[in-house]
Amino acid sequence: QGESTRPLSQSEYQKYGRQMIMPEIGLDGQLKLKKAKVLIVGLGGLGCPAAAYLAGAGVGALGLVDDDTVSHSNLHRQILYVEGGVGLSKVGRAIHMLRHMNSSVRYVGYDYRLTPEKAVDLFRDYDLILDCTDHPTSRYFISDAAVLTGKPLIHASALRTEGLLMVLNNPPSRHGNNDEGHCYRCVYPKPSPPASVVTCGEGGVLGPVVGVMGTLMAMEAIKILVPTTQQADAQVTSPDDHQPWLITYSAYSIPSFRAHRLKGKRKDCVACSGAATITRESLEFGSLDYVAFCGGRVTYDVL
Amino acid sequence: QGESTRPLSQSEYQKYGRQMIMPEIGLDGQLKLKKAKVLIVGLGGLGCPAAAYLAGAGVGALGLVDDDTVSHSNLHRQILYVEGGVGLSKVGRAIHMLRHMNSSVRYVGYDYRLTPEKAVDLFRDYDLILDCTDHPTSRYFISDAAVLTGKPLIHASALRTEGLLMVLNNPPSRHGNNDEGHCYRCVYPKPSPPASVVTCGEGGVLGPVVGVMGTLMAMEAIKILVPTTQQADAQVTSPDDHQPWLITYSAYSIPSFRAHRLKGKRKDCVACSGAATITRESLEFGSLDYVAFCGGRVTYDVL
Amino acid sequence: MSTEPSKADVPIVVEFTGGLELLFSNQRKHRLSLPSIGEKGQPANTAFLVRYLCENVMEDKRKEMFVIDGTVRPGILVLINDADWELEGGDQYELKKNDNIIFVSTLHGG
Amino acid sequence: MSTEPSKADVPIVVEFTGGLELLFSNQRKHRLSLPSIGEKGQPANTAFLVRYLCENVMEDKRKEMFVIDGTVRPGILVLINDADWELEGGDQYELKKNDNIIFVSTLHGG
Ligand SMILES: [Zn+2]
Ligand SMILES: [Zn+2]
Repeated sequence: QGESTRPLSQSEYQKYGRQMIMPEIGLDGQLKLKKAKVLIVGLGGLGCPAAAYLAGAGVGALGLVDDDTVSHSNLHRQILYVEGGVGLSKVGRAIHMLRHMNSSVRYVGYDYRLTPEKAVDLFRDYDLILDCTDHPTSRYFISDAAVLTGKPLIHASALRTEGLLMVLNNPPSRHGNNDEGHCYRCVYPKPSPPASVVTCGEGGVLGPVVGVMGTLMAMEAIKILVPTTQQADAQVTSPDDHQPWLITYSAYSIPSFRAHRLKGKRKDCVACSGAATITRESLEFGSLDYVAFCGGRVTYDVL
Repeated sequence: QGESTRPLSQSEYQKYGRQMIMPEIGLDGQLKLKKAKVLIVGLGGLGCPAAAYLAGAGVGALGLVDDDTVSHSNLHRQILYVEGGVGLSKVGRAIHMLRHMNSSVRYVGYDYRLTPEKAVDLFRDYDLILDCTDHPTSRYFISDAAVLTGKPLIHASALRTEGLLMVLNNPPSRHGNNDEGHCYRCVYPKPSPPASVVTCGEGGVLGPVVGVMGTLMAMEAIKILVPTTQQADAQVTSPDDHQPWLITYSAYSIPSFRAHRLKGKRKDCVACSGAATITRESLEFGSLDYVAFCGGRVTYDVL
Repeated sequence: MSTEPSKADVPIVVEFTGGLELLFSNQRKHRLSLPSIGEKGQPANTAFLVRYLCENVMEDKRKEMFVIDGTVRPGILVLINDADWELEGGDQYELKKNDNIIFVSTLHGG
Repeated sequence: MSTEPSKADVPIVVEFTGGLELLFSNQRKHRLSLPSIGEKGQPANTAFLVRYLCENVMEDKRKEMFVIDGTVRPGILVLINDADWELEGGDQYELKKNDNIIFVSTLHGG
């Protein structure tokens, strides 16, 4: 009974008070956050602020996937790392910092490169996936694994002065109805030609640009983990508002942010429609060759 | 001569490489950043990410003003602080963290509450001011002091699920011409009635909401410190684009970000027009009573 | 309130942000059909809209949180189709079909 | 290129983001007067616009960075007045005066 009357510790009440007094969160929402398990794939310029704000918000568990080590050129935008961490594992350094920021969260590190073979089993343990990676190959198989495991996916990317953000597979489903979330393949059925793919390492990126996108990912995560139907109903007054959106940011343009209406689910999507052909087996046993699909660039780097 | 051929150290080239390869920055822009002195007033939910990304970008000097200490209820959104810092000075803890993130920046702490008397002398030492405070009183005198010292001012605020951002006094001037930057008083000639003023402590705020606004402040700062005329010219193709803007963010609305055109400079502005009556003396010798002007709420807190 | 459009009504969208929505049934976006002629026979301008909102839409009793001295209180920006209303004629701007009017209360948090 | 409007031209705004601007003189926003009749006498639709951009506006030689198999390459979203062109009829959408067409190349950085 002590448990049910004091669902949060006194220190949690102190830590989360400023968000719990909001009608959008409240005690009920805070308990939803505490129960939630969020997986962040990629601990670069997107993953660092996303992890910092989700840890601050008090999610129950934060999974962190990356096989990279911290380098000097990361520091201008990857705000969980310090100069003393250069050369060390990003997962290790991120958890070290996050634990100091909020010790109430359970952090689980995966110090390896995520592959299609590993993705399905890993995603099963989480409620929500954040794709903070840096290459078309990972973008596709993360989306496919999120669809196969029925997990909403927050997708963002950034390069130079620009960023993109989409919420995918929300609500998750593969029946092909119109009110179901679409997937990454619904937006991009075919990958970009390899010659057009530029990474942050090649093209550069401004720290606040990728920082804004990563921080917005944390906000979208909170919105998914704590649905505010009342709030949402009050604001959604036109059918357009149910349409899926793509948010773009362009730091040197006016207006800098734009919301674009997307088509949503494709009836013939190979991943998320009623006619889907992608299966767990095709991911795990390599019959889907993502590298070849994306044009044969073997390496990918997490920014 | 060694100096002129190697204007940056090897470690600086490593740290800033990902932004220096961008045409918007380049070596020339990086040197402008290195020469720049930026003052952040308020080390709360806005000031923390703004400071992190400006330190990462390699500004020469970062001044940090706050008289507060870290509390548990700050941690969910004030990402420079860790649990071990609770009870200690925000300025001290912020500099501790920032120095680990980028030791090449010179950090100057001002562990006091900024007052109208102190603002003019302090602002003189800096090139750009970020208003990250939390009360109408400070909003007004920071704007007045920025006008009096001729410094551009980046103004942002956040509460609950929403945020605002404006660039003020850019370019700085008091002649009342239309191409000069307007000030906070041009937007809000009269303060809000005290009963309508809600602080984050009272109304709450979501971490990513204030985080997004603080990160955008860093982006606007970089744009001011490294003007990219070529880039800007290519993008600005209508007279509307020269109009001053207010950016609003509303986390639960669609579209979440909006840009609104503002009127700009008021011909009769008491602070920044040709008819201005506010002087350095009126700030420093108390003939302008900001507390009374804003309705007599004496305290202000920095979020 | 009744929002049934009559032939002479002007359909507009009114939005409240920055906490002002709390005064209007905690609803941000309102689709209204504003009478095209004000109380005194004048065309439906923004001054009339502000009075109309106070009398017909606002449920909160604290009118002074929205209107002081007959116009929107200090600290509220009025945006007509994303432009400061002072660029558009202020409270004399005559509302047109499908206009979007946003009332933004400034925020002080940080 | 000449952008002098003739009586029959359709004035539109075309924007390029996500790096596509590098193919178009590093200029994001282009105000164009599109001939209202295409090469084959068809109305000026988005398919014609894409060809027109390739032939008259694009300076970069690498056409395949923008067009493959006669339409915009994979990885580029086309937005007509902020909506996915597939909601508006795809490349058969007939352009109207003051339409805003954005070509967004996806980004992969993170
Ligand atoms: Zn799909
Ligand atoms: Zn002024």
